[in-house]
Amino acid sequence: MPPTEHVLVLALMLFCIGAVGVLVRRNIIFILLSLEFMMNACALVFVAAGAKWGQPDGQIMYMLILAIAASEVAVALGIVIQMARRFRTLDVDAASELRE
Amino acid sequence: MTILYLILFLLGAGLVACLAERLNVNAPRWISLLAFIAATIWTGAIWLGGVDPATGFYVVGELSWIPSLGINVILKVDGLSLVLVGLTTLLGIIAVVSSWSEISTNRGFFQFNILWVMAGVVGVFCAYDLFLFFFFWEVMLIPMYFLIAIWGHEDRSYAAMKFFLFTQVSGLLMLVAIIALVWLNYEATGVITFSYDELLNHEVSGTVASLLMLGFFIAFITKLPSVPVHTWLPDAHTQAPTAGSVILAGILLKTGGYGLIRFTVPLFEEASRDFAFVAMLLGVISILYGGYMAYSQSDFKRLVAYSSIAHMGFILVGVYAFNELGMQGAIVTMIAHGFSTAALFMMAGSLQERLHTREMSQMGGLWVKAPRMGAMTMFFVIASVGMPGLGNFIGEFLVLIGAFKVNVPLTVLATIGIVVAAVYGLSLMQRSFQGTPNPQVAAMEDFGFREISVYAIMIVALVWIGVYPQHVLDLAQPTLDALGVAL
Amino acid sequence: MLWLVPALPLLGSVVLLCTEGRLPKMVVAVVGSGSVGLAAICALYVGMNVVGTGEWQYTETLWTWMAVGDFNPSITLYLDGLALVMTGVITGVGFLIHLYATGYMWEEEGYSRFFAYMNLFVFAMLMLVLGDNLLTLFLGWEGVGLCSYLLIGFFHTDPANGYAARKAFVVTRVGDTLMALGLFLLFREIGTLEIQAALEGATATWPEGSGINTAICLLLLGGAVGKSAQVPLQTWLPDAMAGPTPVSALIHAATMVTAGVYLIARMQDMFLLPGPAMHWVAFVGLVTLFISAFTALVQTDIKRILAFSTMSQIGYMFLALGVGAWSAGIFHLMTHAFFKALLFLASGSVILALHHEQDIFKMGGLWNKLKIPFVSMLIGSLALAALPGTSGFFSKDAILLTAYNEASYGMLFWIGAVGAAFMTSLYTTRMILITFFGEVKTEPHDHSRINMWGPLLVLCALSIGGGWLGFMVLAPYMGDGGVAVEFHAELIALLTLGVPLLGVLIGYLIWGNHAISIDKFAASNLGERLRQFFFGGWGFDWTYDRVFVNPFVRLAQVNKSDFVDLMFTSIASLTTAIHLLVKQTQTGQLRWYATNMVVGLLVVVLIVIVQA
Amino acid sequence: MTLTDLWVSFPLIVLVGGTLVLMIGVSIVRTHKLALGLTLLTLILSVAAHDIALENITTGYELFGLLNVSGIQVFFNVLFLLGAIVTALFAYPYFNERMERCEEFYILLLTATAGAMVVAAATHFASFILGLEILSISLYAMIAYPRESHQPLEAAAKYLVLSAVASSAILMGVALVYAASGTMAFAELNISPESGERSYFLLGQALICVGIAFKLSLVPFHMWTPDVYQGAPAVVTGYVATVSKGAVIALLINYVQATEVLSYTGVFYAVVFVAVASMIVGNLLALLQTNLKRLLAYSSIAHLGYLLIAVLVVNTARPELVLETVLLYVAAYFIITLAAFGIVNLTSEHATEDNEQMEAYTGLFWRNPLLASVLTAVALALAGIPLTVGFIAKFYVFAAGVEGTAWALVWALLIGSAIGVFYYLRLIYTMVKQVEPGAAALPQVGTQSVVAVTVLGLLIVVLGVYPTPMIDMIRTIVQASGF
Amino acid sequence: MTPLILFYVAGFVTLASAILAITRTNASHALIYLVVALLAIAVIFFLLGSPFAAALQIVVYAGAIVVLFLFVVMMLNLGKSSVARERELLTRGIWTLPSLLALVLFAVVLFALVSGDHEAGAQARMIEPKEVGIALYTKYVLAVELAGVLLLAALVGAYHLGRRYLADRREEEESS
Repeated sequence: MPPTEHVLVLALMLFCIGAVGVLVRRNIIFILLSLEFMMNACALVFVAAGAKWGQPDGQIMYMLILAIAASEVAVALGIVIQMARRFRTLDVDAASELRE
Repeated sequence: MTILYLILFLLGAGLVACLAERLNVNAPRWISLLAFIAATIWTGAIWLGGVDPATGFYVVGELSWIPSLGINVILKVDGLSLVLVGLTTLLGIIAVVSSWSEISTNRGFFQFNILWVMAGVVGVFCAYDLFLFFFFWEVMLIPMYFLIAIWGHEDRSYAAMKFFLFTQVSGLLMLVAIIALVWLNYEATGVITFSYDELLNHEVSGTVASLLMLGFFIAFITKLPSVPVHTWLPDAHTQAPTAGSVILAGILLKTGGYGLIRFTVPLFEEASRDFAFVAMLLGVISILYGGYMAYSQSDFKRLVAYSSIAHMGFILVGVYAFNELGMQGAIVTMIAHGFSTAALFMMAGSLQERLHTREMSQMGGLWVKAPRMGAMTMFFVIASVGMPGLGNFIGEFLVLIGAFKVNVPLTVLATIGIVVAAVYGLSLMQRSFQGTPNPQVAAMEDFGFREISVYAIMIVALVWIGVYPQHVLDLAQPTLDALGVAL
Repeated sequence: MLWLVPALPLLGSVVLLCTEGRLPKMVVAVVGSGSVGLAAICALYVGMNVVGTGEWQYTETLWTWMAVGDFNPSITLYLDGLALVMTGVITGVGFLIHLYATGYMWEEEGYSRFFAYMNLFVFAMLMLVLGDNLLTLFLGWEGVGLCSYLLIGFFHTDPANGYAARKAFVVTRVGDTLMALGLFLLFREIGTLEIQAALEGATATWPEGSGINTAICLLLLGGAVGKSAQVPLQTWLPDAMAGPTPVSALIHAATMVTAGVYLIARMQDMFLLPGPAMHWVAFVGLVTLFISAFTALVQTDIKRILAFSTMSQIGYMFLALGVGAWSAGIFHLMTHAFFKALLFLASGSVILALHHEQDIFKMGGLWNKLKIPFVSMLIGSLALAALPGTSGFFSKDAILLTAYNEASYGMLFWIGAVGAAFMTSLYTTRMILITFFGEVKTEPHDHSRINMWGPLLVLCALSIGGGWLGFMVLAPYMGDGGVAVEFHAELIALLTLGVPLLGVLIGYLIWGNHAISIDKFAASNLGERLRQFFFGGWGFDWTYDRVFVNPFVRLAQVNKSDFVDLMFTSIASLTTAIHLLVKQTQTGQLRWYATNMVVGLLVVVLIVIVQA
Repeated sequence: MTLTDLWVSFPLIVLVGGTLVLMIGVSIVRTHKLALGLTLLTLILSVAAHDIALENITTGYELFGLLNVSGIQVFFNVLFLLGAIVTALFAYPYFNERMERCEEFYILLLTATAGAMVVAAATHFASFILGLEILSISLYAMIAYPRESHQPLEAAAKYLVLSAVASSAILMGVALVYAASGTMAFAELNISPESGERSYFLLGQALICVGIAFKLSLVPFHMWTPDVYQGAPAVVTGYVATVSKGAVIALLINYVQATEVLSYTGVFYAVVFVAVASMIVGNLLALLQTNLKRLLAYSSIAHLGYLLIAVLVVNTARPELVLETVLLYVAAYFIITLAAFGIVNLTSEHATEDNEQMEAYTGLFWRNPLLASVLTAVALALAGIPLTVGFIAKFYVFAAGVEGTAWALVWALLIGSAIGVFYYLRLIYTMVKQVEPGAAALPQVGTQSVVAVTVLGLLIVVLGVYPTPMIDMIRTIVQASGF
Repeated sequence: MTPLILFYVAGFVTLASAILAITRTNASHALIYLVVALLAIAVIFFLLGSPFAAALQIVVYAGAIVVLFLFVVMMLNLGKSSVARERELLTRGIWTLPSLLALVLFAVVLFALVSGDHEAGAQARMIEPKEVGIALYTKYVLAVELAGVLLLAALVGAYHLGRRYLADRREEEESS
């Protein structure tokens, strides 16, 4: 079994990559995609931790994350569809009417 | 409970006045006037009722409020409170009459605010629970804010804001100090209470006491106001409508002096004594700086406003002289200044109403056109200059003679303030009513019966205090004795 | 009964003030002068009674003014010889001047206001002299200052008058402040402001003299100097001539300006305690006497000449007090009140006749056109110059002799005083000669009525006979055993007699028959400089303007908008600036927000890790 | 599962059951009124069910190790439900005119409230995260509910993305904490100082803090707040500002008490930093704001900073005072905020866009004194001036700060309040200004909303003057919950 | 040793495809990389002794969620223009700050991770699906219920946001 610390490092790298994606991309689809990486990084840690402690809780948390990710994506894509319709673009910078 | 009823009566009258505007536009001012007259009579009745020997107070009222925090409605009236309550109600009448024809919009709400300010002030003067005190302390701000912000002059928004911010922020310091005091008392005794009498028994000492004392002190000198936290006052006074200025100068400033005497000094006696020099110094600086700034002004109201700062400096000096003379002087100054300065603000209001300006460069030689106004102004200028035989003199003299016993150099400086007072006071007179009549000023209506009678009240009051101040002194004496700090 | 004396003028004043402008002038005149007249009668009556008892002291407590702890001054009236003399002068001369003023002011606006102020003044002055304690005295003291202010600025539409009035008030207030400090000190040390008690206390406490006693005396002297227009607070008096002439006569010649003399005389027990206080009084008097005599010599305005002469004469009184000639000082005060009032009123008549022309060089040849004023003026001048036989002679003589006998600086005082006496007769002669003789420059119109020349005549009589009156009647009852003049040295006596005569003679030679010409000297550079220096009152005004007034005014202009407020406005500006700055962060851009979140996350994580 | 379990979870069951009923009902008859009725019925029943729940708990009741229900939770739950009721009432007139389909909104409202209740009662990360997500997901949809307009969509997109980042942070934090300690139940979370995993335990806590700070819109995780407040429909904004925040606060106080996480200096200072920054920056941001919704957003940032003071002194002040403060503050904040957004809402009922610019309220005092009075009470309450419940709340915070000797925080509170007074007064001043001739008329307002707003306004004042009933109630609750 | 090597390989694949995914300009390509990354993570799950999680990862994540993405991408018909636009937007400069930030963050976190000495996972073991299932329906039964509510909320939300209303149709007709 891979050492937990190594998994954690991997997960954190993944998390950071996801974060970079969120910070850099302007296309909302890509942002959501990056968010999936971040979520997955969390999932990875949970599973690794569960394995480390020999508990099923880690995997259960993983399943919950699954549910969360699915719901988020569902609603998010709903919003994406509406945005594409109203703003005629997926560029989030285009949607910055709300500002000082 | 009488005093609570008095407060509720004023609050209720405010609501009625506000609503009555729908029936008749003139109804509010009559309601307000009658309410104040009734309140004055009421106060008089309390006075005549005499001290209840059992309690040592004229009136005592207690009511459970927030028992779980040791907060109760405790209202007591002793001599000092009574004098100030009397001043409040009397100036209420004067404020209403002075704004009789000035206010043309939203008269109901205007009277509402006046009555509510006064109710708050009465509460401040009678509260014997620190929480209640703070409550009233803040409550009186809001209607005052409205008075300035709605019916004020051109720069009212700025002035009202400044007024509110200064008082509010300094008030928060006091709130922290109050809570800390209560907390210390709780740690020592295990009882949470905001009761003034009980907290009085709790001796705080050391740095903590000094810090807490400062919390109160800053709040009170901001209200007083003293240099360097005085700058709200010229703006607020200048921009406020006449009634607002009258109330501000006449009563609201006095809450600061009252607070010093009632709270800061007795609660933190030791710390206050250590601090006395600084406080007196601030007072002296206020006297001189206020006078100097007053002379610099070209706006009638602003000049009077700065003169208020100078006068209030005497209160600070008197209170921190830590002797009977100084304290009594401070109290008499509060009362006398209430009348003299209120009158000058009313004069400014009358001039503004007639000339639509407060700039003295636009005035000059007005005596020729309105001799009665001139004579009245002369009288009150003279009073505020500190002419013996009029109230202000008694106060200032007592303060100085008391302070002299304590600190000679500061008293000498404060006494110089009297000369400065002459400089700006007479310059005010010269620039507005004397000198070559300004050709731009067309005919000006002189005072009528209504105005004269109001001024007459104040003249009588000032002469009375000046010639026989014993009524005020006797009323305040037991308070000072009870505080036990003035000796 | 005594309370009626001040109460009557007060009543008159209140009545006149409250009915301002609504009473007919005749009624106003009656009320205005009548109240003072009645007060004079009352004073006479009370005085007789007091003298009759032989006690020479009479106290009447009205009420306790205020009582705070051990500070409980009462409103008490106290009458003794000194007070009686003063009361007599105030009510008597005051009445005459009021009477004169009913005519003089007839044509002026604010007739009623004028008498209201005048009555108020009489009231205040009476409180000053009758007050049993220093606080009551101070009440009167400030009150007369106020009335002086009001009356100097009576013609208030002219800004110059207003300026003069304010100057008078403020300058005297400087003195008042010193006096107030003296009271504070006295109260702190002795514990009372009752005059008699304080004097007893002081003599009991400091029989050996003390710095504090000297300090109190000097502070009181400061008050006296201000009120009595002595160096260095003398600058207001000449300007005070802006007021109507009866005012100048009453306030700035006869009564108020002598309040300082009264104060020092009243507190003489303290001044007499060992210490330099007395010398200070004498020196102040001497310096003033000298300076103003020179100044009077070059003035062109008739009232200003009289004003400087008043200062000079009060200087004499101070000198008298300073050398211990209490009675002589008060005696001179009284006679001065007579002749100076006379001079002012007479000059007032002249001025009125010349349509408010006050420059003596625009007058001339009036002696046969304005006879009563001329005669009055002449008599007054004689008394002023202290020519033998006039009242001024007796009083001044007494002063000079006492000065000569003074132990330490006697000779100096005497020489100064005699020199000034010479100057006095010189400028008096100049004034008379230029005003009433020579060619006619302005045509006079005499409007005088009986109410104007009547008082003049009475004052003429007093100016001549007053000396005898004082000498014979009052002197025995004065505190220090009277004005018993002993002619110590014949030469001294002769000089004292002769110097005024010399002055008149030289004056005549210069301005009468022009035997001595001073034109050349006057035209020279030095002469012109000197003239200007003297004319400007030895540069006191000039100096004060530069040292006190101008800097203050300039300072006031600099800081009109209160630099303290900058502290708060800059806090406000700073807050606003920060607001505008942080507001910029709300760009509406999602990526920017996310970046900030990550930065925040980094900060939080760092804090946690570093602190862990 | 015991019967007691059932009774204790009854309010939640009622709520979720009601949601299902509503869904089925809506699928049969699509009537706005019916949806509203069912929603209100559900919410009221759920409130009533708390009575049953309360009977079955003494100091607190553990549900499956995931939720803990005590008096405090009941208090919060009732607050959420009342908030939801008010929101539903305001939503009806608001959406009725401008939306084609309004019924889904109520379903989302109910699920969101259920989520809030779960969050407030969570004693385990699993329930915490789930509750939070139920709440957030519902909110995304609620914010974007008027999907035809640009602003709500933009707001929802921003909220969604940023909230998802925050959720990820929380998840990562929880995962790390779990990896370090092997448990996810709050009560068991602990790590010995010597443990090698301590560093990433703390790292996890830091991440959780960041996530919570985001949900509470604390500086520097606040940036979404004004945009979302502004973009979302006023009804939803009110809901976001109250229920969603209230839930997280309940969780937070629960969390810090159960885990003593603030006894780790690093975490403590991190939270102090966040609190101070929120108080100062929040107020500074609001200073010259002219958009009322944005203003309230900034003000909420500051207010949550104030509230954090009470949380931060959890280890130095008496626990009952801390709890009292938090409960009272949240209750006060609910009333005030709902009233504020209620007014924005009801003046916007018949407008196409939300009536959110401050200019629109110029002269409100003369045009509609009642509404103006309520809005004045709101502004004063937010500023913490006596006569309003806001003062009582601020008083408590001061008391907690002083008792906990957290002087730096008290100073920050003072400075923040001072800045705050400025803009609240500006709002009041706008209302008392004279109306310029030719200014746009104020939109008509419906009566039932006015009644609701007036009741809230009265509550602000009455509880401000006589707070004893509320204080006593809260004290009883706190004491009953074992403090 | 083999599992460890496998782990590193899978880890490398994950990171590489993640980086590729977030740098793509074409959404469909990015999604494919996402799938690759998810599958690699599934491998790691398996290596961590969590076969159930690995299976779910493939079935639900890669199978369902990514497909949902793909549907939307296709529905929105993000064509060549969008790719070009993306390329335009993704300048080098835009990457610097976020990458730097992420690096710092990573460094800090890494420091935190390695600063303590870690006990070896004594209790580490494989967790059977059965065990997970039992825990799910005993201890976490409430969580399952709540997940249901969560999905319900998502369902309603997505329904409301995604569906076409009358107004939309009218609008579309007008524009076409």
